[in-house]
Amino acid sequence: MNLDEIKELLQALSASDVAELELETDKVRLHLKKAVVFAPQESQRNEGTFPRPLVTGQVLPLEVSAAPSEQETVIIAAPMVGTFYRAPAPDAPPYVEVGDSIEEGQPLCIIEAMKLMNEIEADVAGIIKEILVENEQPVEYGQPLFIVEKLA
Amino acid sequence: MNLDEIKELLQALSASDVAELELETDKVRLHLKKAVVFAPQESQRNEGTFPRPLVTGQVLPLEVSAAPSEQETVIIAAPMVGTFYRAPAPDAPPYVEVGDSIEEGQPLCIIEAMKLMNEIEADVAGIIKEILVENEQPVEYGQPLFIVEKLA
Amino acid sequence: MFRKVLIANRGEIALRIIRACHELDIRTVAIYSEADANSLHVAYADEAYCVGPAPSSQSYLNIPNIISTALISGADAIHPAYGYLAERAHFAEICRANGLAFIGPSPETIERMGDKAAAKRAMEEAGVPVIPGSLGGVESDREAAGIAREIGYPVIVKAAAGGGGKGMRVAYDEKELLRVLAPARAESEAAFGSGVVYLEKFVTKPRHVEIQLLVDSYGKAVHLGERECSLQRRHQKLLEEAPSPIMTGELREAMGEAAITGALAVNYVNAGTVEFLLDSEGRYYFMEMNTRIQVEHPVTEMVTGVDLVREQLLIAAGEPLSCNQEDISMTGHAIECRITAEDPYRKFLPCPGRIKTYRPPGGPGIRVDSAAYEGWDVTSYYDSMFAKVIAWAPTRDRAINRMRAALREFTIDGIAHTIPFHLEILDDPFFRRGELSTDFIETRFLAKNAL
Amino acid sequence: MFRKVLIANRGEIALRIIRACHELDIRTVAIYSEADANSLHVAYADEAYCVGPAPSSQSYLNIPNIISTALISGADAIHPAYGYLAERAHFAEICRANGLAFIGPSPETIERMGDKAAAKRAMEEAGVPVIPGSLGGVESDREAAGIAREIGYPVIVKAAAGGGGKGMRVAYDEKELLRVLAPARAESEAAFGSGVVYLEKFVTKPRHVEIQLLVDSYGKAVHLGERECSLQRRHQKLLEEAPSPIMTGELREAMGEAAITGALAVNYVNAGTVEFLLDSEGRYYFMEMNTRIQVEHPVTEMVTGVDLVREQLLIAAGEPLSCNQEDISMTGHAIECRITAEDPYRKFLPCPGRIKTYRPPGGPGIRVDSAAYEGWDVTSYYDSMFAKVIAWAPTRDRAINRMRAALREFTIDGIAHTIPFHLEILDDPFFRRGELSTDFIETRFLAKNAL
Repeated sequence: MNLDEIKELLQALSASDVAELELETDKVRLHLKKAVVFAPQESQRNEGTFPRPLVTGQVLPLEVSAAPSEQETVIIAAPMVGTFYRAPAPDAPPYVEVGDSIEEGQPLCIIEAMKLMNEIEADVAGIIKEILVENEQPVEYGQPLFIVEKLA
Repeated sequence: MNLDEIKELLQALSASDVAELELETDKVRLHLKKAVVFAPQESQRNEGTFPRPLVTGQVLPLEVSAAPSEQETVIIAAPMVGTFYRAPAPDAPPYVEVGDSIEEGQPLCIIEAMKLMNEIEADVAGIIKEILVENEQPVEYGQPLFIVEKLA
Repeated sequence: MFRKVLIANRGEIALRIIRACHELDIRTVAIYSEADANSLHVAYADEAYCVGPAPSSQSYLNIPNIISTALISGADAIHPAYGYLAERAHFAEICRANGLAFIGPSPETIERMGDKAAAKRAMEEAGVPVIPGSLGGVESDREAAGIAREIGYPVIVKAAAGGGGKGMRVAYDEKELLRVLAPARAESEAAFGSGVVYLEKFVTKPRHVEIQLLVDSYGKAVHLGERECSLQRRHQKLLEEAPSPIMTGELREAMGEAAITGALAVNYVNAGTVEFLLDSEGRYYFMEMNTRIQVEHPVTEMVTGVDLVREQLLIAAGEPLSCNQEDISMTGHAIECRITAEDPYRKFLPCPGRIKTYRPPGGPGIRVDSAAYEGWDVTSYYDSMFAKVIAWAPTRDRAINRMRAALREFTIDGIAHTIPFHLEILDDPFFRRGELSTDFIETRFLAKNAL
Repeated sequence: MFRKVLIANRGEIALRIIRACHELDIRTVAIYSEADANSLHVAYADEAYCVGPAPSSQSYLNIPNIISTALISGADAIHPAYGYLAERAHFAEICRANGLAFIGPSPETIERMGDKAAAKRAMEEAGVPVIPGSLGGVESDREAAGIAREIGYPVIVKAAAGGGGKGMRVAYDEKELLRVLAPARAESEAAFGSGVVYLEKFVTKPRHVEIQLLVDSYGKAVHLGERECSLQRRHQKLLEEAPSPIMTGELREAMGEAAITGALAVNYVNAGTVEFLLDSEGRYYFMEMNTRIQVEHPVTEMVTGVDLVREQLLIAAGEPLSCNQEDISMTGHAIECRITAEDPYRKFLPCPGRIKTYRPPGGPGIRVDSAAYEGWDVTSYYDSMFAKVIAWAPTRDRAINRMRAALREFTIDGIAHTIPFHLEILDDPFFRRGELSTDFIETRFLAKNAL
């Protein structure tokens, strides 16, 4: 690796959205790290007065706890506004508990909306790591309900 | 890797968005890290709608052209609002011309304010490099009048 | 009075309703799409719930999620504002079925006034002037000529099956009418697969003048005078004012009376607007009725001092109107400019983006109804209007000057917007003289300026 | 009319005057100190010139530089606004000597009304009620008792040489008066080196009620009703309203007449304000006259619809008043809250700094007069007031609610400010009932809240 190659890499990194580059060969080890990447204004603003929105869709990769484990962790979020029920009936046992293995298509909970009971099904297979909502709690669209460790 | 190569890398890093560079070969280990330099928000704002103010006092170090020369260049600014005259009378020769040597206390121009003629004196010794204002032009407080190369 | 109201809308009008509620000590529930999480209506409401992803069809039009939010949050009423669900009879019905007060007229009234032909018939029966014309398609040239003689020239020939200018012909006398009928039929046939055409009186250089009404649940109605809304581009209002520069006290009384008569005939309740076409001779014709609050309601508020959204809430809560017709008067003149994220110099191309600098105007007589702030993103999902500036002054000339000063002050960087266009209108000599018509912007103003 | 006006001021009032000028198509010249280069008055004026460094004494009070700027820029008039040079007769005189119209009364009138004793004498001679008292120091106990009997109890004994409470004693009857005279003299002697004291009638729980006047150069005067300004902290007004909650039509007419009489007696011209103390029995006493536009002028504008700064410009340009007393009426109720960069929870400590978030309120009945914007620095050089919010509504209760909603909306991050304090006042039951007096904030409100 010569100087021009490093300079090229510097430029390429600058122009990219990548924050850090580590290169190791038998002859050379190169580590490049970018200055603060994200728009500082943005992050500041979001810390402020506004509630932080829960972003999009039903299944989200959970970035916070991604590091320690090899498994991918996903969130299952509410697809509608309504009241969350863990069980199909008041005296029935809950659909799932923490630690349960789940399959794709397996019912996980009910969301009652406009007097209709909507069974919410898993769209991944995995293990329930956390249940984020209490029984009978109202949920809004996109609200995280379950953290699931996806099967590899 | 010689000095020139490192200097080249330094420049390349400066020009890039990259903050940190670590290079290790069998012969050399190089670690470059950028300081947090400027607040980007700040500079953006000042480029905007508002007129850039001329900052403070009567004598200012002129930063823009400081690099090439060893001499310090200063600005002599208007200490009051008024009309700028280069000469003591309409038919008299100007107090100073570009290239003239000036001494501390030497009159450089007149600013007429409320029908009073105020002689403006140099408060540094040096050489007039530039006269920034036309004869009979109105000047505001703090407006640069002369660029003077200060005597060392 | 309601304890908690859900506002089924976004943007400046959601803020407007939140303000009216808070003044009445009513708690507010905002709904929002994922794209609107950083919007002011979310920040200013007492509670806010996400009801769906960015597309309106899945969020602001998502009736199940909106109703669920209302029920779960314990709201006792829903304010639909304008657009979205405001004129969907179906939604008003679902509110009723779920024990939620719908802040607007009954589903039956909404449905009736939403069907333009049925609305026209209802008004005609009530004695409100409508544009004269054939009741249905005209069969023969002879029939057409007969009807034209009855309603008077000029007349316009329109395709019964279509719209958008296709198949339309204007005739100023019988000779011309007989000449244009055949090509109109052919064009209609080609465009819509049906050659049936009908006749209507052609109103030349009409003004769009509308009457604001308030009707309580006990059948008491007042009108709050007119708004002049002739300045439109592609049927989108750009600038509205009250009063109309050509209004007389007599004409206002007549139009107000007509509007009230029509509204009572269809059992109208709550705030509503009857839109009229007004011709150069002072003849007015019912166009349609808007069964909701309107974008341009502030100009009426500025000249009458009446808070229309407050009145909506009071009426929906069953309160009788507190004012009589003789209590209402118009003082001074108000103008509204709608500021949209469109580039007037590029055919009003929508220009979503981040607002980098945002400094609204202030001072005497200036009202700003806006959902924007510095750092806010105008998204491409929703309507491009993000602010309304309203200027009041004792006279029209002074209101125009005040608006001009305010718009020059209004600093918006980061996106293109329509303020430069409004400034051109405000300086237009015809506008200054109040010589307006619905084709003003497109045929005269845009043509002249070649925007 | 003037072609170009120089505004010898900064902040919100400079913007206010720029707005009035632009509405009248008058060009504007701003002046600014080096600390204000990024201020809105610099951005909004047609021209702007730096007149000195940050300290006011060298910039906004720098008469030679200000006059030079006016002459060089070709201004034909100077508007001094309030504070700074507004009530300096000397400055008005220099304007006159330089052929510049001074937008305010004559130097002679400013000087006369600036000398508080001379002003009181002039008013008394004109028949305007002033606070009764001894004309000078009282020599003996007997003389004091005689004067007290004449003016009626309670009376206040004051040090002739000083102020600030030292040597002051209130007496509710003769026995008490004879007891307090000696200690008052001793305290005065100790504090000011003179034991001379004088007597004045003591007004208990007085209100500060002021009358707004407009007088043209031809001696025609109208009053625009009163403003209630009792809510003060250390003689700084915090919140003002119009009308006063205890005003009657009769009392307004009497006070308005008195104010006009006084103003005409000193040849007053332009907008001016006569401040009265009003006691609980409806007796009013002249305090002083402000020979300028006032901070709280917007509440009068909101209820009368009259643009006071515009009238100032017209009067200074020699126009006769266009309205008569009977044309002026007060509609609804207006409240102004002064927002300052002070921390109400730390003894109103000034808190200069950068405003990180700035989102002013909007909507019906809300007016914002502000010099602030997002990213602007509130400096420690100048007055801490950076915004005024004015709320209008048909009734006082609704105006209070509207103000409350607006202040809750108003988002200012980065500096401490007085909005939380205003919100507490707005919810105070005594304030709600309109039970106000000049000691309201300090003796009752601050004590209760232990701020």
